[in-house]
Amino acid sequence: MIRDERIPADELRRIDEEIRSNWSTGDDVDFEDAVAYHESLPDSKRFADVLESADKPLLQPRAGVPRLDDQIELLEYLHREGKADLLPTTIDSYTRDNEYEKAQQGLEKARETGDDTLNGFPAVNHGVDGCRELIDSIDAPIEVRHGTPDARLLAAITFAGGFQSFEGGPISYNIPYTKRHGLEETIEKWQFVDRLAGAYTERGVRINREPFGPLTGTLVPPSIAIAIMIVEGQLAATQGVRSITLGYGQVGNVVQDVAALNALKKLGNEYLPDEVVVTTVFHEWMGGFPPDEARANGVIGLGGMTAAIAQPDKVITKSPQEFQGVPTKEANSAGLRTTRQVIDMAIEQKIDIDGIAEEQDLIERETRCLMDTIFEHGDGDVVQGTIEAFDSGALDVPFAPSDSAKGAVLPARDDDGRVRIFEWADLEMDDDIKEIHKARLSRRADTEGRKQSFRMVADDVDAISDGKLIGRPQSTGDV
Amino acid sequence: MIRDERIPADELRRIDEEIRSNWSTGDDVDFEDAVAYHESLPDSKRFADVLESADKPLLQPRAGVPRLDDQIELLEYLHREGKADLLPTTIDSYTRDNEYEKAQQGLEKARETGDDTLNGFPAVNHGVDGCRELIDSIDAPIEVRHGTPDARLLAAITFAGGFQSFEGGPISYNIPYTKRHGLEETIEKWQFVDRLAGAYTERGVRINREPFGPLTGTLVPPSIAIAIMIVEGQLAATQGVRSITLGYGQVGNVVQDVAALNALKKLGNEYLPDEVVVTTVFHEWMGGFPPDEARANGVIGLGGMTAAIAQPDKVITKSPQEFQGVPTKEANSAGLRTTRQVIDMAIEQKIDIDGIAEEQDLIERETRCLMDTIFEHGDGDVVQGTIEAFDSGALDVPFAPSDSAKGAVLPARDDDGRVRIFEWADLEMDDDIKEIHKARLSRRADTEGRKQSFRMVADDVDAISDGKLIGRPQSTGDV
Amino acid sequence: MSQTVVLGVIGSDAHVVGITILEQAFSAAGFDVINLGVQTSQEEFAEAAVAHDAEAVLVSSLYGHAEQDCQGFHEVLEDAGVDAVTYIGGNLAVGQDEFERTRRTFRKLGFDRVFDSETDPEDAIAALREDLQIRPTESERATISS
Amino acid sequence: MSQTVVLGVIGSDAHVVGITILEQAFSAAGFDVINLGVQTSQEEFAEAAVAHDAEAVLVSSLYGHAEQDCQGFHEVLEDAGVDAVTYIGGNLAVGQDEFERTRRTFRKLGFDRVFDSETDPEDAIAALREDLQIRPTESERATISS
Ligand code: B12
Ligand code: B12
Repeated sequence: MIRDERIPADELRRIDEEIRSNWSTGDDVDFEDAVAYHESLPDSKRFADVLESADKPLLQPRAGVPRLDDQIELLEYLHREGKADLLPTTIDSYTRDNEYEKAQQGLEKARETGDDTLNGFPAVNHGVDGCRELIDSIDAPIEVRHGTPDARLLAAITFAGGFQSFEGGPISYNIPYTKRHGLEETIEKWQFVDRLAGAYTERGVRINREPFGPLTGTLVPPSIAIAIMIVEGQLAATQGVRSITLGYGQVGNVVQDVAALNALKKLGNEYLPDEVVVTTVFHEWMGGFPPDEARANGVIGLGGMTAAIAQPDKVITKSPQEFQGVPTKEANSAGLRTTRQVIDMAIEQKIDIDGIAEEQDLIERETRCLMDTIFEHGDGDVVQGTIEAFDSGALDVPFAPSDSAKGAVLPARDDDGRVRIFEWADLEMDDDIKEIHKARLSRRADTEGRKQSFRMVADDVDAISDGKLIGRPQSTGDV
Repeated sequence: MIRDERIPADELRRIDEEIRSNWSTGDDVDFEDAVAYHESLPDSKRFADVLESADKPLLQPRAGVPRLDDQIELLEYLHREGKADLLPTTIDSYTRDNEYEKAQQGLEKARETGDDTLNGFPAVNHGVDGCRELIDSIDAPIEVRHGTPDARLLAAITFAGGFQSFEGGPISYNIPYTKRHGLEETIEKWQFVDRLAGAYTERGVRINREPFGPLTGTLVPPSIAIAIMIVEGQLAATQGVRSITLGYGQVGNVVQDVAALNALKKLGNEYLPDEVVVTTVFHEWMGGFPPDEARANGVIGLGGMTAAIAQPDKVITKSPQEFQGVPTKEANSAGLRTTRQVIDMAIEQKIDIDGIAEEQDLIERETRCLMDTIFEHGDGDVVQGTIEAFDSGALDVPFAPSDSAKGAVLPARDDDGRVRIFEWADLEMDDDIKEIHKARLSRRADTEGRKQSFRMVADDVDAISDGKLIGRPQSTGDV
Repeated sequence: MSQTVVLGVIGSDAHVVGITILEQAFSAAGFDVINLGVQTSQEEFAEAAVAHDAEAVLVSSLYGHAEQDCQGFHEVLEDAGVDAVTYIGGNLAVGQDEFERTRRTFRKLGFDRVFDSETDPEDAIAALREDLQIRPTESERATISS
Repeated sequence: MSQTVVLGVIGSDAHVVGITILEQAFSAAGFDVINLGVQTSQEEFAEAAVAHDAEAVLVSSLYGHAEQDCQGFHEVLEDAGVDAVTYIGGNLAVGQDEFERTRRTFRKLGFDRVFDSETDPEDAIAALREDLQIRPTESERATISS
């Protein structure tokens, strides 16, 4: 039975060898050589150090294209023109499915025709040397961003290739990203990823790990996201990771977002072992964007403003083309610069909003309920607890496509635009907290003169792309 | 000696005839016919009613091109694509100088070559019929926006032409806009404009008047702007105006901006007679913009956010091309939609920021000092008081190009980014208030480890276009 | 008579929110919706269409791999004996593509209608109602094809 | 030896902030600055240049009418006997114009250098230092032109 225990060294080696045989480039991985390569990198490329020592929120976009030279050009552009502080390399979907053969075809097609049919950078296919060429070319830290349930080979190759930060986790890259992977399976696979990061860490190469906070990106109640962040942080810490960046996706209500980021930081530090350096990342609105670049800039502006107030360590920016498709490099840079301008104009201002402490308190209480139920479900073991809690529905994520989560919990905004839980299903929560949510939602229902229903949820899903925060019924609007 | 007294009816008629002879189109003005025309307009074109009955901030861009058909097309576009609630017609600079002959040449050149060398719509040259064609074509209220010291003929023609809102005032369209016009002269001329608006008002056609709040647009301390707004409101009220929109230009510090808008509304209602309906307009940042559309969108985003919190009745939007030149209609619409998105996402949220009441209190006290000195300078007459107070420097505007103001007062931001007064010159102010400013500015100087100097002012002037709010010395920034 | 539509997200795409909304909208409009969820293979679409005698197969794709994922889809349907209206919708191309080009691509692949991600569910419902009405009945079709 | 520059905003343009900054920067750089302020006519520039024997005339324009305002400016200067370096800077065209086109327009009107509104005052100062050094002295010029 899988538990929250560190993978023994010999087991680490065994799995390592096994997974490296999954694709030809796996052969090129050599741990000692990799450590030496990391040691040769200048300070400006050491992800954890750069992030942890920053004195204002660092900005990072998303970006990945199939060909190496294009990826270099893209990252150079985002660094130079977008003034990105941290850079990403987003991996294509075939690699995420471990379909390296299909990724290879896509890559070759891209090389021959110049047509990009892959939606990201197939790092496994590029191999250790390809990755290092990328790392060598860019004078900034670069993170691997993906969405891969079984990211073991990807981790082995990209760590050896010089990447010092790796997004994802067994829950956050399972529940929102895939239908059929069991949680037990992804936890096992991510224990390896974390253990490998831990092995580098032991050798002084601190690989930063970043659980994916936004989950399904769609009206995720803060406490659910925070609980999952803490669990993934704990799992990573057990395997020896010492630099962990906990994530959170903007819901759009400033008070709730600031409260959530505060709670994330506080609870992260509280639940994770002292030897872990905890940082936070704020994702600009991860749900549906307006089909209009000008309006999208408004959404980005609100994100920047929230970041200026909450001051997370890092912000993942969106581009004004988010709705449409993968953004051009110009649009991606524009999203960075718009965010930078808002943050830099607002960050020196003292902006203390009423009610943040109260909301933070609520979020913390909710998160503790969820953490308690996880520990109880696992008799003190967080791995078993997570599996059992998802199984029973005591832990759940709204809009989860995965068979491993009930996906039965439904969120809706209250009259102030804060995300509350409308349908609890089996989610574990103290009754008095449920009452608070209920009261808030019924106030909204009163305002709108309609019953709480899935229609309200659907309206909220569309609201931001329709230009509002709260999905009010069309009929009441008289403008 | 000119005083704050209503122009008698016969005098109104005399001046009206006189100024209408200044250009051929003046002949076509007929007051009775104009009143009938206004009465024929649908509710959707009644500026004061639309503005005063709105339940959220209405958006208005700036826009003016020389040719009538182009102006119609432009306004239709801004209404349709930008979703502007209120429309503008910005007048060209020759008209502002009463150089109707030059404006005529520019208009003819535009008609012949299609090349727009005029920077606005020469409404006097278009005459009553041209204006009415514009009013007839657009299904929204339209305001005349200009910057004309002597706007008498412009008012006569545009009022008769169906416009129901007219920006400007004797101080706000003198001090920031022109070097050589005496204040006594512009007050006299604007008394006519207001009296004419009052004459329409008496007949049930409420012409909305909007003093230009941002003044020089560059770090204007709120109390100076508010005092001038109140004075212009009083002058307009005396002449019979009953719908007055007091303006304020964003300084970029959210607390100060919200406090200032609150103070503007409160003091406006307090100082102006009860029969006047007072509304407020917030101008998005009126100083130098970043030379980059993406960053400009950040500035606009902060403006929208401030508007969502302060909830003025109207917002004048900027476009991402503000730095460069007169914006394309697409960019102008984009500025509107970005602002709309931010406002609509944030306006239903309860965002109460600490310290607003305190800052508002300071602004109110400062404004009262200035109002008191104006009344004292004029022995109770606001016209004489204004002239004398500007003359003595007791009332002053930073960066004023006019010979009628000392332009000796200098602003600088404090450590929180709020605009304070660095050089008081002869500005009248209670000593304890001066002490507050001094303390705030010296805290900033300490932070920066430099002396207060004009260099600080210059750095602040450039700060927003350089991507920050506060003009910190380059050397301290280590990023 | 209530008509059956099969709905799912094709390939390894996991964007579920869109089909959740579509499921609700088509159900509310009176259709029987068989929601296969995300990451549905071509074969699963075909099997479900056969099993439920579906009038329409609604394919969703958001992540940018729709073109590859749909290669040969209509042959698979045909081989399984599925003769249903086929729609595809969502975000169908990688990057900032012009939609008309995209539409042509997917029409060529065999889809009866192609929708972009700005599509209001009501529009798709209206289109389907129209398409299902103008389609010949089973027996008519037998006559024509014989 | 401190050199004199005449500075002003031409036409009916009232944008004063830019020249306020420029005045300060040129003074700090050691020039004697005669700031004529906003809304300065061609004749006022010429008179001031003569009166102060200026080495350079710096014209600013922000509001978009620069081209009309500068027609014949160099003839006016010449008629007054002014022989100074002439610069123009600011926002020189109405609308979203391409700067190179603008530069050509104003070079043709006779300006020695044309600056856009992104110009850092330091750049203008550096340019002026360069231009004033390479300029022949009064007597040399007399020799050349005779
Ligand atoms: C939320 C989201 C996510 C969430 C999804 C959670 C989940 N499991 O559902 C997360 C964060 C996990 C995610 C992951 C990824 N995403 Co995503 N995501 C989005 C986002 C922001 C919103 C999608 C959404 O929920 N919209 C709301 C719903 C209601 O609208 P909708 O999905 O468009 O569906 C409506 C219409 O399209 C239409 N419709 C849809 N299908 C059909 C079918 C028919 C027949 C009809 C008639 C109509 C129709 O009707 C629906 C209801 O109104 C979009 C961008 C956007 N639109 O703003 C990107 C976006 C779709 N994602 C994108 C990408 C690239 C990815 C990733 C590959 C990237 C990554 N770095 O991880 C992964 C893919 C993972 C995978 N295996 O699928 C790209 C796709 C690019 C492209 N097509 O060119 C987008 C456009 C973002 C971008 N600009 O880059 N994403
Ligand atoms: C503040 C401002 C105003 C204030 C001016 C107050 C005052 N009296 O100074 C107010 C609100 C009154 C105003 C009015 C108008 N304005 Co105005 N204004 C601006 C704004 C926002 C900032 C200008 C500024 O102060 N910048 C800060 C200073 C430090 O920078 P600067 O002026 O650019 O100067 C620097 C450089 O350009 C350069 N430079 C300037 N001159 C020279 C000369 C030389 C030789 C050199 C080397 C360098 C140089 O160095 C300077 C110092 O760094 C600009 C847009 C922008 N830039 O963001 C519009 C802008 C200049 N205004 C514009 C317009 C159209 C007007 C009006 C006609 C519009 C109206 N509806 O009222 C009126 C004109 C009134 C008049 N008679 O002049 C347009 C000009 C359009 C064009 N050229 O195509 C602009 C670009 C806005 C826009 N996008 O539409 N404005």
